[in-house]
Amino acid sequence: MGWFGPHGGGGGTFARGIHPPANKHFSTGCAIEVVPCPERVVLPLQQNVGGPCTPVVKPRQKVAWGELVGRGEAFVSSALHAPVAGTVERPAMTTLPNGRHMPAIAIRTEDPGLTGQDLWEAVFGGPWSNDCIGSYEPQQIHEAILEAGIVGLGGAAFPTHVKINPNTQKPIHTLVVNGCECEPYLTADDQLMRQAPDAIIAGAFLAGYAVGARRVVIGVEDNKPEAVESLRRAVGRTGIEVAVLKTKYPQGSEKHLIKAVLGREVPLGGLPADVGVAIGNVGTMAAVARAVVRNRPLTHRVICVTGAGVARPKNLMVPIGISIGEIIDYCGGLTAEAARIVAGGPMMGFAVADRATPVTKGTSGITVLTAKDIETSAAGPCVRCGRCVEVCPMGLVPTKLAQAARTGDLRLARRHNILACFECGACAYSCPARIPLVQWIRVGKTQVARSQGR
Amino acid sequence: MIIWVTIGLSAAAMGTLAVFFTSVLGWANRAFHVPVDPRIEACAEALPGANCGGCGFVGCREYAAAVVCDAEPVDRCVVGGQSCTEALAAIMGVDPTPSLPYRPVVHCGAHTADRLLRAPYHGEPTCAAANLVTGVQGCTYGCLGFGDCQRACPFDAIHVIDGLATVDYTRCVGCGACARACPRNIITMAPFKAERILAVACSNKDSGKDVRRVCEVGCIGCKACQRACSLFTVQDNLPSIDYDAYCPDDLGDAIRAMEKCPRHCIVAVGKPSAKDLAALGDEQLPDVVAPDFKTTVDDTEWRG
Amino acid sequence: MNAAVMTTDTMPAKRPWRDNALFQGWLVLLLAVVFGALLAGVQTALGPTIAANKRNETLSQVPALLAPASGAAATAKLEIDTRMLPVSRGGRTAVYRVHRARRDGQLAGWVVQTAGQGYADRIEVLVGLSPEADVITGLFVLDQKETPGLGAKIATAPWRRQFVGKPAAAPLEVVKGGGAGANQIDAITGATISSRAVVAIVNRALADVSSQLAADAGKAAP
Amino acid sequence: MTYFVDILLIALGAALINNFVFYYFVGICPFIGVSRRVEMAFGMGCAVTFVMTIAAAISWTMTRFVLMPGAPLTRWAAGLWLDPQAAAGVDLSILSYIVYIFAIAASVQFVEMYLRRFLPLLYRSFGVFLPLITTNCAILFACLTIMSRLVGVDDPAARWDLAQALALALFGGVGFTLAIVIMAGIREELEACDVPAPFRGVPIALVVGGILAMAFMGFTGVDNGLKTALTPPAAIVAQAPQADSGNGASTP
Amino acid sequence: MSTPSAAQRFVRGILPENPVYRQMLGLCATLAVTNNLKSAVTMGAAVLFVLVCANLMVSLIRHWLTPHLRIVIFTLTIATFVTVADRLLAAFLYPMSKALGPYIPLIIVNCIIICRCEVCAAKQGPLTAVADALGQSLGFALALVSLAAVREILGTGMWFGFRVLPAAWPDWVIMVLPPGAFLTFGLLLGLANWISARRGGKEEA
Amino acid sequence: MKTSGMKNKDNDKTAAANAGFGPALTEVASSPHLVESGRTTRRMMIDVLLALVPVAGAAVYFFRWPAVRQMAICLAACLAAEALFALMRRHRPPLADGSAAVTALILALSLPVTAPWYTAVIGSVAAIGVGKALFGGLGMNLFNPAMVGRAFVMISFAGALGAAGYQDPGSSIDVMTQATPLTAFQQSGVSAGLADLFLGRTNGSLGETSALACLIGGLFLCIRRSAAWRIPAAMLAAAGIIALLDTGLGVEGWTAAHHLFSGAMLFGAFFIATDPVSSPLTPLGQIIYGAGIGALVMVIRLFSGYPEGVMFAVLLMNALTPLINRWTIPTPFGGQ
Repeated sequence: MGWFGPHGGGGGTFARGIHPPANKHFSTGCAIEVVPCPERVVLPLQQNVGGPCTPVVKPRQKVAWGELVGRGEAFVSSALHAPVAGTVERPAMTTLPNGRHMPAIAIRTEDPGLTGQDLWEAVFGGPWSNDCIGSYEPQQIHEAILEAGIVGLGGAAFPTHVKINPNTQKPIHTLVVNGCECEPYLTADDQLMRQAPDAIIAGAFLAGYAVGARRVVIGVEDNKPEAVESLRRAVGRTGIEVAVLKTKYPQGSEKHLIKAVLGREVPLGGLPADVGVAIGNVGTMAAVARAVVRNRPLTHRVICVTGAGVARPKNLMVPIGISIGEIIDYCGGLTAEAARIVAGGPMMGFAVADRATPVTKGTSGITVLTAKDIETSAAGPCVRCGRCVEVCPMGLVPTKLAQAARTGDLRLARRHNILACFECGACAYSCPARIPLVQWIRVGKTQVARSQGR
Repeated sequence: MIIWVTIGLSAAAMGTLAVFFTSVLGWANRAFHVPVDPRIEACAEALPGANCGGCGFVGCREYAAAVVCDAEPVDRCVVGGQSCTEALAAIMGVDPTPSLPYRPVVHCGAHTADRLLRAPYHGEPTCAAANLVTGVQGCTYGCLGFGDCQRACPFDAIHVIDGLATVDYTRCVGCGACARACPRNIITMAPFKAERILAVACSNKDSGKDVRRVCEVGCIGCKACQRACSLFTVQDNLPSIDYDAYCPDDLGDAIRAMEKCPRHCIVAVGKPSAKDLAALGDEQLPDVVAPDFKTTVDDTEWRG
Repeated sequence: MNAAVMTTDTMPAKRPWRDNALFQGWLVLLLAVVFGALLAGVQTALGPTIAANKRNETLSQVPALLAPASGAAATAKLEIDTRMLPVSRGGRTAVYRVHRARRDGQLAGWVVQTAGQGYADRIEVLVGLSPEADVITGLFVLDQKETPGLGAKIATAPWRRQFVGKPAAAPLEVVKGGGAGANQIDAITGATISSRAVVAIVNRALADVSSQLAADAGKAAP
Repeated sequence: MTYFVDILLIALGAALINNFVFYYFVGICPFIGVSRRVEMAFGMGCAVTFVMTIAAAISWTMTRFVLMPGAPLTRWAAGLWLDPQAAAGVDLSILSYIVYIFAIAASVQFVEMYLRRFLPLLYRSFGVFLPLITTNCAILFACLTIMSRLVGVDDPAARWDLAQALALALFGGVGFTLAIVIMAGIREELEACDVPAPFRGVPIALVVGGILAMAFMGFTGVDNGLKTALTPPAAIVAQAPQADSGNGASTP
Repeated sequence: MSTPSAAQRFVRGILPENPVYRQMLGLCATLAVTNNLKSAVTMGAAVLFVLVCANLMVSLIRHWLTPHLRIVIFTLTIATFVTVADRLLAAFLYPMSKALGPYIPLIIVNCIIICRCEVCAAKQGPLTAVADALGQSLGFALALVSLAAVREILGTGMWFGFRVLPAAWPDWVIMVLPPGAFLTFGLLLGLANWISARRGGKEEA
Repeated sequence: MKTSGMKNKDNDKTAAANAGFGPALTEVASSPHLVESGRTTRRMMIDVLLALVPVAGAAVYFFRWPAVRQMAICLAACLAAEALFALMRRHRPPLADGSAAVTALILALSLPVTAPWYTAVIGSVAAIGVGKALFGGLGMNLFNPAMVGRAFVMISFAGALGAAGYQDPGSSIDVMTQATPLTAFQQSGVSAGLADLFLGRTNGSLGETSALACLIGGLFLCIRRSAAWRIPAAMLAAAGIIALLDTGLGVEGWTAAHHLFSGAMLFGAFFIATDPVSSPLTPLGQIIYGAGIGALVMVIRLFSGYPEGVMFAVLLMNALTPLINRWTIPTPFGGQ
């Protein structure tokens, strides 16, 4: 692998995609605040892609801060730790924003433990000495990640120990760190890069070392100059590169980020490892550093509460399991125009109607949109203008996929590679007829999955 | 003279042609002989040809082939009914096993006003689409009421009435299209041993507290029915009826259980014809309610 | 449609002669022979009528295509005989069907049957010529599939009438609007191609046959 | 040269300009009936093309040597009883329809049995359409067209030879395949359209057929123009006129 | 399943089982010869002749039909009668014969006839077969006439060659051309479906 | 026996009330939750109408009042037909989406100014009825409705609308006394001046004469992305190449430029071929489609009896669109 210049041959961008208004101004200047400890946290047993974890605590049992409450037993599953010290309540059911309905461990807080600045220091605060990092063995790093229950914090929550695994069959030459945060509105990663660059760099270094990468590149979009600046300062002598990419949605998709940074295309249906790349979010990298260096599990994360529908937009560090309602209350509640609450960014997040919905490891933000933001005009007929084809970053034909789903034509769906769609929403965003293409494609995917299951 | 020659030649030409083609085809018939079971043809003729898919095959012909080649039971055709079964049985030389009428049962009893935590939903008004969005209503098990079953029914026998899919048993022929269409799998095909049978009108497996939070009428898993009658087994906070042991003539306990239920979740449904009363058999119980609630995003590797 | 039945029609192999395809098909053979004979009979019975119909279709047009006879000859019956006129041209031989009309033994004119590509499909025309084959005396379109309402107007009398009296020697030409010249034909509005096609067909036929016909007329006259 | 232009024009005419389906209305039943799926339509088109070519070859041969007035075989057979002059006049053309349909039916059946036995894969892809082809008018129509270019053509040079007959059949089949595949493509698309209930199925297919027929009218006269463009100016003069047809009975 | 009687067969062919509007049979001829009423009527008559003769013939020999040669015999019979009809037309109605051109011989492959032979004549007696043939061919003729009536009057302003509409009527030439055939038939078929759906709906209600 | 469970209202309602986000419930929907504002189907139609303004303006300038009359008739007839067919299906007439107006204008601009009033009416009804309503309305019409309507009347009333119909020797409007440039060239080899062709001082269908106006409107459409630029580009390129092959590089007489600027080539390229509904979705498909139209136009112009072939070419390629879409499924990201 040679040196391909600042962008490593990727040209800093990828084909197609869209440029939605960024709207990051709501929270872009807000430094990360630490939310006071909630009275109760609800920890869904499955917050990640893959299998659920098995609870190891019983009702009325006392748990300490950071104690293991659920063990990930399957290969693709991760552990769960208590973000507060308290008593375990009766098992409860919870429905996650993505529709998953599952049991959860509820803990009533008794001892808030660290709070405020102390907590921040414990989680992200320096110093992160880059010199002693080399003393960890790859296997050791991997185990620390496994034990800390780290999952991808960008949104999909794929267990990180599966990705950052020194024993993978496929040789990894590059670790790409995702600092794009291409979703409109969200600024959590941006703030994290500005405020805790050292943790990110340390984590990236560790993860890169663990997978045996010879190169570590952090990809950041060019609309976050402060973050780039702060990272560049923190890089120091580590040799980690910071690639500035052209702002475009969905740059944060791992396949498109690899294309933008390295100029390589992950094969259809393949994984980044197929082209020798491992990838992780900046938040994940910080969590890796914390787990390896400080032996602290993943109990808190940074989220962004933003949008015109929330009174005081903020970037927050919150314990996992806090309810969305509480976070919104902390930010001054909803404004009168608030119309839709979205867990995640507005492009790929899920609308939430229940304030008790907990924040999970994968929740990167809460966006509260107003009636003005969400245009609720009824869907019209498709006029086949081809806009969706022009913007689809995967090079699919979304309107045909939607048609296939509507008519239940699975052959058509397969012919058009429906499973390649990762639901970024670029098509539905640009559709002049306001057809909920993504929703139809999801319906089509379930049809395909069902037919394959049979 | 020329007339007779013309007539003669015509006849001769035709004769030659006929001899030629008959012998060639006769030879080909033998030389290229491929054995095909004539019973497939016969079965296909006996089937109604509606291609409704009620038997679980793509069309009548496929079912005919399956009956002959894969020894599929002959009683699968719901449209053709008894006469069709008998015809197939005659062709196949088997006893026509009496076919128990399977009819759909909607395992949800909540009407619009009973469903709590409903949020205004903006999107495609179909159950399949709405099922992929959280928060349309609090209950993740219950009927969404967008009528996918109604659209799927070829016999106009199921309708969404006040937010709940309701089967019109006078029209229903039991093809199962609604059960296949329901994305939440709350419609199952139940063996109707009598004109009316008892069924559980809820699918929610959560604990009573969680159910009360989302529904005015849903089952709270109190086990009152189980205590009153052995037909009922409560598992995962939800009773199921053992239809194998279900005897329509002896329902004393079951009716008591029905009256005991504090949420009135056990209901009597159906109106099959009288002739089916006699038709009993040891049919296997269909799986009762297996909510399959999972979005495809679960498998997506990246978001946001 | 009967293939499945046909190939599966398994027959007992006990009586080989019964398995013979010919024996199986006795009805086919019988019917074939009977029908063959029947049809030949029909042909014999109707053939002459049909042939006459076909001939009449052409011949009935012949009188109208000839120059009107004057005086006593007008009442005389036309005798028409038909022959094939081979014309050698550029190495290939073309065959024209030519009808010779005589009144009282006097040569009354010629009718040449010819055809060529029109706008949509073939156009078949009859061209009437004076006995000396130097003047066109009439034109009739036997068959055409030109656009109805446009090109199909070549079959209308007013347009065809333009040809009457035009010299056969010089090639005709198509003009738009007017068409006053001695060898000019006015095109049908909006159907120039069809008009040209007819004129081209006529021109070619005349170029091929007029000299021969003139020679024949000369031979016949004395 | 002109001969090849001729063949080219026959081919082009059969495939596009005077498309069997849109211009002559033959083969409408499968055009409407077997055009729901592109794969099926293509299979049907291939089967028709195949059978049409075989049937054209048989019918050309039969017509040329047996059926047409003065055909050599007939003349020889009749000559056994009649004098040569009368023998030449023996006309078996009345048998042509029967012979054609016989040839079509037999070849369809033969091909079907052959495929079923030896090429089961091919049979599965288009063998199921073969029985339908017996009653496909496109094939009989091709035979009839070939007959009309043989029987009753006065000028022996203008009679079609086997190559011309095969060109017509092959490209007529190609034109049919084109039409039915286009139709199938459109009908697959129509499934997603909100067609008014009474018009679903066959009626809308017919309307589409009408629009297609309008579109194909654009090709009218292309053969003419191409002929002019492709024939060297000298050859136009030298070209024999197409002698008339129609008055079949009498020969020189 | 009871076998329909002769009268039933006759009545059914005309409307309830109309070969064109209901069974979608014989579409080639339907589209090709309906640009004027004269051709349509002639075609109807020719089909009537062939269908009656063929049905009668097949019905008479139905006991000797062997399965694998059944279709061949039908085809042979039909082709013979079509040839007869063709020659009769050429002899006595030469202009119509010329106008209909190849569509008379194409009656051989008209699915209506082979379908009736198969469905009715091969199973029932001569009387029923003839009644069925009459009914079906009247139904066919009716369909042809309905189509031709629309096409001829719009396309030329005439019926049977006599001017019906005023001379100022601008002829819709497309109606006598192939596209007009498809469009008119498509629209008429839709209309027929609509009417029957409405009637069916009323009966049910 | 009771048929259904009685509703039980006396349970814990307070928990339920507290669970949502206050009385004004926030709504739920599938992602994405944003849409590109200002881009709607209606807006696209308005773009087309705007782009047609220069073309219509040129038509009015060169053909005077008859042009206005023609457009008015078509607009009225199309809107009435759209409303009628919608009401027949018991739908609300979708007149506001502007698609019927677009069809009407394109139809009006593609007819000769001499067209009798009934041809415009019949064309409009055929366009909306056969071309659109039968297929299910906007977005379902597999063929360009305006071209269906035009083909219907062009074939029906070939006498009034055919090549000869354009010319009206007695007209007081200058350009109308000449034959259309293509007809004049095809029949008598006379070629029009390039400047006249470019500006529009020639006879022809209302909208097609002024190449300049078509270019202005067309470029506006392409820049607004209301039309796929690939289609006109491919169409003009294909037609231009064939025209070059045909005419050689001759400077005199009829050149490739004449081919491009004459007839409905530009009007068709920018306004007819780009109808999104009836053209392919995929980029490669759009190029094939455009090139196909260009090639067919040239084939028809050069070889067939018709002087112009845009209408037939568009309809033919419309017919192929489903197949093109099928054969040009793009390779997905990372696919082979």
